Amino acid sequence: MTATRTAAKRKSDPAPQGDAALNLEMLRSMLLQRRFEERCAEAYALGKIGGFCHLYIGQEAVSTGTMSMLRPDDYVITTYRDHGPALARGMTPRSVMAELFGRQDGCSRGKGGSMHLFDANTNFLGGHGIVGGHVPLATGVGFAIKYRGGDQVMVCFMGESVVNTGAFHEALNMAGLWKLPCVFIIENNRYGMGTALERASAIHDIYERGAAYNMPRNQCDGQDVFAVRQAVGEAVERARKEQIPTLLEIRTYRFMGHSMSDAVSGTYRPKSELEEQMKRDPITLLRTHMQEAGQLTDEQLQKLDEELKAIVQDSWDFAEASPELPVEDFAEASPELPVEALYEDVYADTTT
Amino acid sequence: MTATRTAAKRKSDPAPQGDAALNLEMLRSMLLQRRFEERCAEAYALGKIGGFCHLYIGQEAVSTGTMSMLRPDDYVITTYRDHGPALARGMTPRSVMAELFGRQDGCSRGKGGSMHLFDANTNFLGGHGIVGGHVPLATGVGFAIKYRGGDQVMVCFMGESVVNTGAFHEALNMAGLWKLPCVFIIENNRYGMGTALERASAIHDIYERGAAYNMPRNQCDGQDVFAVRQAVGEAVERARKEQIPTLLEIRTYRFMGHSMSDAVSGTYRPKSELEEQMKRDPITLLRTHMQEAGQLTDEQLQKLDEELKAIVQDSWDFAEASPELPVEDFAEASPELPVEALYEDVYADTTT
Amino acid sequence: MPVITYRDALGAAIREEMQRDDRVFLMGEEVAVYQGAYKVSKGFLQEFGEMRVVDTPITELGFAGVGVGAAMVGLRPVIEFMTWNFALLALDQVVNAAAKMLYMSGGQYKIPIVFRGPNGAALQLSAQHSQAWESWLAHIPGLKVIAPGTPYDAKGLLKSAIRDDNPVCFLEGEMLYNTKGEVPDEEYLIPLGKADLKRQGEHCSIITHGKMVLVAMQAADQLAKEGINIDVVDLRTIRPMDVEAIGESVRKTNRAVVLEEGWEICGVGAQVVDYIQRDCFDYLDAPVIRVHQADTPMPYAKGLERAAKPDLPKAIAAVRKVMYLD
Amino acid sequence: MPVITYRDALGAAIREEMQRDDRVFLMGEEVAVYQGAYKVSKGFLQEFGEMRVVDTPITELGFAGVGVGAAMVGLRPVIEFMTWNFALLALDQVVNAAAKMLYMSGGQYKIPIVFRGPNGAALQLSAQHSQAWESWLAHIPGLKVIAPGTPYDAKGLLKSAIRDDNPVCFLEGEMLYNTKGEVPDEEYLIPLGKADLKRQGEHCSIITHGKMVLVAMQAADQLAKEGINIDVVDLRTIRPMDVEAIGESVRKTNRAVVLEEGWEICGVGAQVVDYIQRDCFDYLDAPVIRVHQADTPMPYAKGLERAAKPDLPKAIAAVRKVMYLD
Ligand SMILES: Cc1ncc(C[n+]2csc(CCOP(=O)(O)OP(=O)(O)O)c2C)c(N)n1
Ligand SMILES: Cc1ncc(C[n+]2csc(CCOP(=O)(O)OP(=O)(O)O)c2C)c(N)n1
Ligand SMILES: [Mg+2]
Ligand SMILES: [Mg+2]
Repeated sequence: MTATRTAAKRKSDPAPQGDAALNLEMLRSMLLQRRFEERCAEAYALGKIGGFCHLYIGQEAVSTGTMSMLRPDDYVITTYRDHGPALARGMTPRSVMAELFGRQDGCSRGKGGSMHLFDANTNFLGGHGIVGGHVPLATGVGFAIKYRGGDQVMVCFMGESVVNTGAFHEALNMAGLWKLPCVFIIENNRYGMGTALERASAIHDIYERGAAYNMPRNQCDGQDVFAVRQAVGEAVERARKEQIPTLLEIRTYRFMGHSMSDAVSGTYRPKSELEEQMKRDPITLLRTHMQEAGQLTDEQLQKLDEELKAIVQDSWDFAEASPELPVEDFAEASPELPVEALYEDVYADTTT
Repeated sequence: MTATRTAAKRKSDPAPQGDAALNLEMLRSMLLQRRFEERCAEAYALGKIGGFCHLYIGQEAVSTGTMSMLRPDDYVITTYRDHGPALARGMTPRSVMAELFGRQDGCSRGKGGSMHLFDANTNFLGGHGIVGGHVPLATGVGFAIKYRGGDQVMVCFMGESVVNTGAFHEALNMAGLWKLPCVFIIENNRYGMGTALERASAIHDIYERGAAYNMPRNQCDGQDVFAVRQAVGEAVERARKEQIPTLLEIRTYRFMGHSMSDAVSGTYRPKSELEEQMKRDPITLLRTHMQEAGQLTDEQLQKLDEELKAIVQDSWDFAEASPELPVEDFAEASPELPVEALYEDVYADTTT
Repeated sequence: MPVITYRDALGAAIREEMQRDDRVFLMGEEVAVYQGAYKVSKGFLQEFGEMRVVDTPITELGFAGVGVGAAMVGLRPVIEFMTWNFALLALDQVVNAAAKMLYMSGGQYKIPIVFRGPNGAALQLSAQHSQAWESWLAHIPGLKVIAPGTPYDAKGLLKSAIRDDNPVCFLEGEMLYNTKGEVPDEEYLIPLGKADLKRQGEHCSIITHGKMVLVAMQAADQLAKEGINIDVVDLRTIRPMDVEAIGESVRKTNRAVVLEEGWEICGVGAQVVDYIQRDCFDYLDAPVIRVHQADTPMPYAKGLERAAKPDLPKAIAAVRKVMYLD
Repeated sequence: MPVITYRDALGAAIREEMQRDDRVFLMGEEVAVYQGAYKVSKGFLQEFGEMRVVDTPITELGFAGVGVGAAMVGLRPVIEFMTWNFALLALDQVVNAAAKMLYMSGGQYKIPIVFRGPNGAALQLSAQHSQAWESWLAHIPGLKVIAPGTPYDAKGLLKSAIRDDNPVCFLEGEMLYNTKGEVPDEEYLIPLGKADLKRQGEHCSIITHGKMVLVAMQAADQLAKEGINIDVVDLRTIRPMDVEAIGESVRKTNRAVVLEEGWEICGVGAQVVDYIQRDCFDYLDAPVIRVHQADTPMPYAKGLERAAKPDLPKAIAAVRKVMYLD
């Protein structure tokens, strides 16, 4: 990042890049996600995490930059690729890791797993597994905010594939029509599983889809956390003050395979592309900026990293110690035997 | 229509407005639809037609103008508001009226009814009842044409409400992405049942949605059959020669209620608006043009009208004489009694 | 007691709940300006304003999801599907979002929402507009499914559904909207999950719900003239089903006919049969007979449609058969 | 006979039919460049080119409809759903377009299409990714529904499905793809609608399909050691169901367990029970018992998931119970 760009930005930035404390906080957030995901990969290999597991490595500036512009009472919703956003939003590594391990102290009691992290404390409305399916939910939350006359903002993350789904279209039309305080953030990491954006969408500057819904739209560099803050800040402001939704395309890249069962590169993207992209690691970019600006010493960095690794280790230990929800041993049991925990949370007791 | 406009058009028109024979053919087509629909209203009131019945009165220039630009081997698909397009495409009034009466000689053997007219002879791929549901079908037909290397064109009519549906979005993205020979025609009659376009779509120049799919797009006056021919002609040419789809918004108006069970005006549109619009009756516009151009005498018009009324009467008589598909009298029957005709057409015999 | 239509009973239920709780709102196609496609919400826009009576674009998937999202953060939406036929487009939101949210979130996000609208066939609306979805919906854990047959039940159940903290699918009937029945002025609630023995008889049980309740009652009337007395068990709630009420009736009559509007294969009737054979195996004097729509898409022509639909003659014939009278 | 995987059996079926008939093409998410999400179409893009092996955007509703449209004008699409979970979004096209077109058009437009993909749960994929849809699909007249449990059946049935002139829903299993079995090199077809008696025994029938066929066979093995001999009826086709095969087996054994992957309420098992009580009323020595997924969304945690799923111990326990051995 050149000095000129930095200077130019500082002027209009909601938070200038010179704010060392903020930068440190963001670095901490991003590095936490990175270290956490690395251990997830390990835990997955060891069979401690099961099912589908989609890592966030490479995209940390998007979650951190976005969350840094939000209030605690704002709402966040995202897809199955949710570990990063969950941590950036302030969910504890313990509750997330325990969820991935399928334990009782997991944020979703071990019932949701990697794709379905939820946390009512931080208004984290979940990871969702059906591509496009959560976008109408976000619109509904925006509707509820407006219904109540609140000034919260709803932030909805999605992969770039989502823009082709009917659910996206129906939801964005309503958000635009009704002027709801939503910020729709496309995390454009170029691929939906093995399909390049260009092979799935008739247009390639996908933020332009916003025009179909009379929605302000923008595009920014998702590896540069300051650019993310800038673009998200504007959108959040517009949503909060004017109740106008925004469609924001943030260009990023995933450094891992689509999920743990997908190769990092291969049939659909060449290794060279991956390597090229990894030169713009969002954490390296921020760190370098801070070091150049004299905001961070090597020592500090090392200390931070060790601290975060310890936090992640603690979350692992915590998760491992957390009990599974009790189930009977079925080898002996009759087919109808009720298993209490299994049947909890299917229906709410109606107490209204 | 002023002389200047006419002259200006003639130059680029695929078929100049001076072609008296063509104009007469179009007038015949449009007036046939009008007279047919008037009798449908009567038959509905008499209980000879049941279910939902959506009349096409006011929109005849769209169907006739469009069909006049197509080849017999092209394909047409539309919504439940399908009597007009079916007749304009060349389906016989007899087969359509018999279908509306639910008889054996109906185009769909009485099984489809008003909303589901089909005719393999004219490649009329049906009236469809789920708003938006037929747009992916049209895209699929476009795909099949390209798959086979043919040069046919797929024309898909839809109401303006359709542009908000997920099905539309998914289908148009694929048509744009894969460059399929489709012409998507929005019959924008301003209302979807009782909902004005402006209360349902975030943008009001809905042909602009085409931009989201990298699709050529246009808008034209749907009460002026020449304008329809012009716009459709360009789109058909583009589809046939270059396999590029088009999104075309044709602005029209329905002179009747949404269906036979809806008042002509009332809660959602004022009588004054209706009256204003009826001044631009597409049939009157064409007739006046022809009369002014000396292409039609009052006498000829009267003769034509009588002839068409007789044709419609004949279709009514034919329909009434056509038997119903045989069913047993169930009052006496046991619940499992098979009723042959009822069970036909559920499955095709597999003879491949 | 005042006699009102099923339509007005539904309207009164929603209105009362909206008056009582400002988190309740109504959303759907044509519910506001047009006053409801079937006029259930007549006058609502005027009374409650456009924030609480919301017209939507034709986007069933989208607005069902909007409802679920609003419910996640504490509102209590009533989502009207113009008919359940179109709800087919929305089922991903009903099944994957509404029904599973509480579970996936480990109990954190409850979804107090009602999805409602007419279900099943009306008259000559042909294949795409004549489908009864109760068996599909009942298949899904996390949903409750209601199908009232009378104005009284419609009002009491709809009020309970709106107060319920779970997603409730509420199936009405276009052909029922104009039917009339006694509905008290005073407020009352009918608990979800309880069947109603609408008529007592010892010779045979008819187990049914929704629109077919009327047919069952007519069949009982007609058969009574021949001295055949029918127990009419109106399930009212399809999920959770009142298995005890079914068992009690069948253990008394030893014979059962299951009457439903929808298709046969994996229909509600199949599940009822399963419950009966499980709970009343030693009590049954004859196999249970089912009456349902013919195994075809719904045809348009009047005669064909009649042949396809379950109706009074078919219900009576089934009772006769299960009683070995034919 | 060569032993191949279920995955390869499916791939071979599609490849052979594409070689045989150039109207057949494969469309879906990740079928081409990525070589198939589960690698069923490995090598297809290279062999058949991008017009016949078509990657789609993530638009299940849209590309299902594209398939139906192409079928209307004479092509024979094979539409792959990455899993049937996502097909929920496409059901309007499957039900309202594919299944009804022939009927609505009075016999004019047949829809020769196959919708296929893995159905039901794999391992720890939790609520939104672990659903078995056969009972929903079987409810719909106009569809055929297939669920093979072995490589041999998978190949023979898929080839028949592709040649069938009707819409066929073909349900595979992620957990089955790596299973192996004998599949001859020579071409063969298995007719749709015919069950297969996979094992003979006189004490009890297990009626099942799809993934649960393996469980039934294991149960039969294990029970045989105790001298309990099981008739395993593999339905293979859910719609139309081979009612005779069920009846024949149950009339012989007088006891039945219905084993399926999906949920209980209005499940396939309910329909099987209905057929049994109708056709074998006087032959049954005990109520039919059903084994199925617990009535909850699928939980993520390993132990909970195991508790929720039907499996070998539950199948064995059900047989013991229906035989009054416990
Ligand atoms: C409706 C639906 N179809 C298919 C899938 C399978 N699937 C899961 S993730 C994915 C790719 C999504 O890509 P994108 O939206 O770009 O997000 P990313 O994974 O890149 O974050 C697909 C096809 C699904 N979950 N839901
Ligand atoms: C998915 C779906 N939702 C709702 C309906 C009910 N419905 C039938 S027509 C219609 C209005 C459609 O308006 P438009 O597309 O403008 O066509 P027009 O009737 O004006 O020709 C509605 C809401 C339906 N048929 N399908
Ligand atoms: Mg992506
Ligand atoms: Mg319209």
